[in-house]
Amino acid sequence: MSGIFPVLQALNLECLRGESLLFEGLSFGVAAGEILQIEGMNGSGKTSLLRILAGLSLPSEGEVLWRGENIAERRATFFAETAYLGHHLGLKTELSVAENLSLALALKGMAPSSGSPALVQVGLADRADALVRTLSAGQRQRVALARMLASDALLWILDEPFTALDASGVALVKRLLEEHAARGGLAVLTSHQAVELRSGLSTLALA
Amino acid sequence: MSGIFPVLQALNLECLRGESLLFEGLSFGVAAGEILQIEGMNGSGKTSLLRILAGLSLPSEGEVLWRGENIAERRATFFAETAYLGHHLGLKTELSVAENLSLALALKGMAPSSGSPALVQVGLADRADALVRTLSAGQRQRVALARMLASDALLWILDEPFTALDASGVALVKRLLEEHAARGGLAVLTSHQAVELRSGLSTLALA
Amino acid sequence: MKLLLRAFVALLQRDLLLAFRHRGELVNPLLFFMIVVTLFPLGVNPEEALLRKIAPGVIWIAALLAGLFSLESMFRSDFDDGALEQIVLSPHPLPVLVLAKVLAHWLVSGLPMLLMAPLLALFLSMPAKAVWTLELTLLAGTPLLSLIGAIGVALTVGLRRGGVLLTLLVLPLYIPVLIFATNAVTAAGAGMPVAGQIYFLAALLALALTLAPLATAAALRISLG
Amino acid sequence: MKLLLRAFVALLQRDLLLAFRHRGELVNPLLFFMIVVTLFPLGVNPEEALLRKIAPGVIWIAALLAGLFSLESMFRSDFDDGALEQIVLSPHPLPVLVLAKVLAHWLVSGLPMLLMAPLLALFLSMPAKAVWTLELTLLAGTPLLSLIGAIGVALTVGLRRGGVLLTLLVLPLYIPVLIFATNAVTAAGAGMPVAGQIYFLAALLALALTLAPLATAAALRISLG
Amino acid sequence: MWNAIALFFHKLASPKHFYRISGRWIPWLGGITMMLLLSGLYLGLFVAPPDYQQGESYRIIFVHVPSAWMSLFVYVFMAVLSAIHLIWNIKLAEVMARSSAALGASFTFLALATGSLWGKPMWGAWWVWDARLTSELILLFLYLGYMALVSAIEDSRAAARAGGVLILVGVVNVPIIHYSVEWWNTLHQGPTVTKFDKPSIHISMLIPLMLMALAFQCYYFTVVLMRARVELLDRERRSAWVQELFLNSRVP
Ligand code: HEM
Ligand SMILES: Nc1ncnc2c1ncn2[C@@H]1O[C@H](COP(=O)(O)OP(=O)(O)OP(=O)(O)O)[C@@H](O)[C@H]1O
Ligand SMILES: Nc1ncnc2c1ncn2[C@@H]1O[C@H](COP(=O)(O)OP(=O)(O)OP(=O)(O)O)[C@@H](O)[C@H]1O
Ligand SMILES: [Mg+2]
Ligand SMILES: [Mg+2]
Repeated sequence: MSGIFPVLQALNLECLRGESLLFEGLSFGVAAGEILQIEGMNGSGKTSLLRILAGLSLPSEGEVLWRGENIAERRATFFAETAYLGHHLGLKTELSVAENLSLALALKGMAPSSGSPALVQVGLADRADALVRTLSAGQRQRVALARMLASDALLWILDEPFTALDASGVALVKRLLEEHAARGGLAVLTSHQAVELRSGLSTLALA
Repeated sequence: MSGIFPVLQALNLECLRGESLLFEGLSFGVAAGEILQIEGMNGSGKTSLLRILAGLSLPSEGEVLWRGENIAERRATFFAETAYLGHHLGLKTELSVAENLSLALALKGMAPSSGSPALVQVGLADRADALVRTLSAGQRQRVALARMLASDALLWILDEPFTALDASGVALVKRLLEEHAARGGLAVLTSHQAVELRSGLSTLALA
Repeated sequence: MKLLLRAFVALLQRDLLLAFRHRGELVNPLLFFMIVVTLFPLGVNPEEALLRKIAPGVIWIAALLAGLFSLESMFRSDFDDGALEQIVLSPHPLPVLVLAKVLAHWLVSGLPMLLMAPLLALFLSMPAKAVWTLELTLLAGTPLLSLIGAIGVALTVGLRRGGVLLTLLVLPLYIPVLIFATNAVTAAGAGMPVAGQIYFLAALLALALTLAPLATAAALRISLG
Repeated sequence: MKLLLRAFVALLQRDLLLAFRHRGELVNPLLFFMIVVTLFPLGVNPEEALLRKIAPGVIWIAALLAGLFSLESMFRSDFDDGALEQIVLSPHPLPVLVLAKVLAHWLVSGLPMLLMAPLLALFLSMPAKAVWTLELTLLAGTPLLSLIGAIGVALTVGLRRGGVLLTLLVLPLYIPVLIFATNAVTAAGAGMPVAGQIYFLAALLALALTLAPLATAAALRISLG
Repeated sequence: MWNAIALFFHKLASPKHFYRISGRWIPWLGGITMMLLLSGLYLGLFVAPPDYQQGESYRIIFVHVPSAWMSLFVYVFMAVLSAIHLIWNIKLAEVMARSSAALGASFTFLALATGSLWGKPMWGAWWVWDARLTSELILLFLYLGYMALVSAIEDSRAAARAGGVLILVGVVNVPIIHYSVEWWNTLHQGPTVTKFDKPSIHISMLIPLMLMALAFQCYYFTVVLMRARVELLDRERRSAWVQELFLNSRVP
């Protein structure tokens, strides 16, 4: 994997929400091994940008390229390599942690067994059979992180991944990001907390 | 108001969630001018405790006293003096910011006009007529804070009030807490971020 | 007292406003009512004599189902977004606040059906003298549906997908209303006196007006707890 | 291909599991169906001759409404908790995944009604030879309801309180199914041939099986966007 | 005297005592049930003469009527228990109410099933839309609704209180349902047994009927106590007395 050429590219993005123009002419690239933090005040358009990058919504102008190809045209390849963790975690509260993970893996086209190492990593190995409904806010966030880890994605898109996490959880996410970058992975994230990583972090400020 | 005798008292609280006992024999008091931060890892029972203190759920044992009387028996007086800000903000997304505030005030039995100074304080004065649906996560959190301010409550119960707020928002909440304590108000809050206040902060750790 | 009245009005206003904002919501229980009624001539043989015979039942069952369909909106979205917590934490007596929400539900679902029913009755060739009775039964009956329904929603709102369970809880309680109302309309069509049934419905309404808000308030506290 | 099959099965399994976990959910569309059918003898005059006449229409309208009532659960909760985003972000073709969810909906709502219908037909004193035709029309018709309904839910799921709007969108599409099915059952009761209507329903089903998942998938992407 | 009764109930309401006392009652209740059932069946099936109109088929009355009576009794009893639970917060009342639901539903179902079996020879149809039948069917739905609601709520305290509210709302409705339906259409047998002045039923049929009714009543109390004991053990599994109970008993 080349660390120089951007794998993910945003070209001239514009986002209109209702009456207001959140951003326009926004272009940037994320290369392998790079972690991009989107910064900005409340309401500056970070969530809107991440949803566009993830292929969930379309920009009013511009396009997003993955390995040089428009993601709206190559959905299957792009989605197979991407993990999105948004404000809504997407866990079924009536299923157990393990069931949630194995479904997510099947949807990503992977073997069903690879969930448990990820659970160990986020510190929930002993809750694998608990229903998600019975977990606290921070524990759910950890399950969503485990899903992202297990999906083996190259690109992580994380909207405020530190939400609801205690100190050990915050440290965990930082370590995971560092390891991901070291393996040549990409990540785009937002956070209002300072993200201090040893390497690979770049930032982009929205007006 | 006496700053020595606790206005809010928890006596011998026990909380059972499903199979697990989150805490038992928990007793503490909060006096006027005191800010109590509940600390604990993810899943230690902070949210459960706050809901009990707010009178939303019943403890499996024990009782909560407000000015020496059980809150379950004196709901009207207790609710009139309390503001709760939980994980779900309780804003109607299809109503404007101002409409949300004026409803909240009417429910608390107050004059409908006192909402706008609070909006100025949280920095949303210019969005008063925007539908809450069109606000970002942090802006919504600010609206909920404004509601709490406008309700003129003596006791604030805040579950992770810093969620989704940018740096200026976090500073704002800290300042509001300091002013509230200085006026003789009480607050119980949870937060995974360090809350550094100039005075009046005490902490309680859940196992 | 004045403060309580203000809270009542504010909540009522809010629910009506929400119904207007979702333009769909305002018109749809009504449209649903109309669609169900029109399903019958399609699903059953459209002979006039037969239609006339089943008309009271069909109109009332449609009203009942339309009310039921829109019941969940009374508390569900408030539960999901935490607004219900804020209402329960109000110092005002919860049964009164509940009554405001029930009234809003009736104004949005029951009242429009009341206004629309004569037209549909005509459509099913119901005799004119029965139409008046139909209106009277709807006037007493639809608020009853909202009041009883509120208890059911309050009990099931904490359960995800409580919708179908709600039906199970509420429909058996709706049956007396249905029986009395359709009986009165049929009797009126045959030229028989109907005062007895109407008084009975009115008495039920009075009973429900006093008891249902209490039960609903209790159920809401349980659902949140 | 094998991976796609695995995703299909996993999603199907998940939805059935969710239906089982909410013990209520599994049994309730069925109970709803039963309750609606029992409303008719209550609301309409319970004479046997009359009941027999309206039975096919009543049973089919009840099936239609029961299906409709449970439709929203197909995507609504997945939308609310973000699970739908994760499904849409799967590299597998979305229409196939949609089909798994529709199948689950049918297994939970349509199939039990199919099994229950003969009993209810007996209740309404439907002639025995019509019951077979009723079963055939339900076999072809209820999957149609699920498939068509899925498009409607997908379109309205982004709108809060889309429930009643959904009805409005979906019912008109249900009407042809209703007309053909009840026509066939009535004809069978009168001893007339019904092959034509059944073939038509089967053809509609084949059409819906190929087109509805595509439309639903497109609608889901729009709702999320 | 009143104090003694109050004390007795107070003691009984404590789970530990209830568990102990009911454990002693159950064998006796069970024995009485068996005796009543056997004698009732014998008198009803072999001694009572065939009916001059209905022949042998009337004998279904010995199951039908007791189960129909029980279906009503259990619902009202559940309502009383729920009221006790909600007003005085006595947990045991709620445990009993919850244990009764399935039994009440079974009695209702039995009344419906035997009634429709009987209806076929009598009215020529398994089911007619008659007042009694309809209100019994609605009663079944009320039971099922209660059971569905209680099992859908995870937290057992919340489930208990919600179920209590529902049962009380339902019981307000039961007479209303009864009269509305009655008044709307009647075909079913009028009061035959419950006309006190002059029962229009022969004494040789009345006695087995009464025996069967008592047997059903005792059966209900036997089973509900058994179910309540199990439920109670489950609820109280963390309490000292249950722990002690299982430590002291010799587990094979
Ligand atoms: C599915 C059909 C039926 C149902 C649901 C049903 C239901 C009931 C109910 C609920 C009662 C108790 C009424 C009360 O005590 O208030 C009852 C009593 C009785 N039923 Fe039925 N019944 C059915 C069919 C029949 C038939 C076919 C007969 C015979 C002709 C019959 C004969 C009786 C008699 C003699 C009583 C005792 C009446 C009294 O003295 O209280 N039932 N039934
Ligand atoms: N549906 C909508 N209609 C109109 N405006 C919208 C809509 N959704 C969002 N907005 C506006 O877009 C802006 C950006 O929203 P977005 O959620 O992307 O912000 P954000 O940067 O993620 O903020 P936060 O830090 O608070 O999460 C906000 O000012 C909001 O008012
Ligand atoms: N309905 C439930 N059934 C069973 N267990 C539950 C239920 N709700 C919560 N729990 C358990 O209770 C514990 C405490 O939950 P709570 O939400 O109070 O934690 P918290 O301290 O707020 O955690 P966080 O910091 O992650 O928000 C968790 O371990 C959770 O597993
Ligand atoms: Mg955001
Ligand atoms: Mg929490």
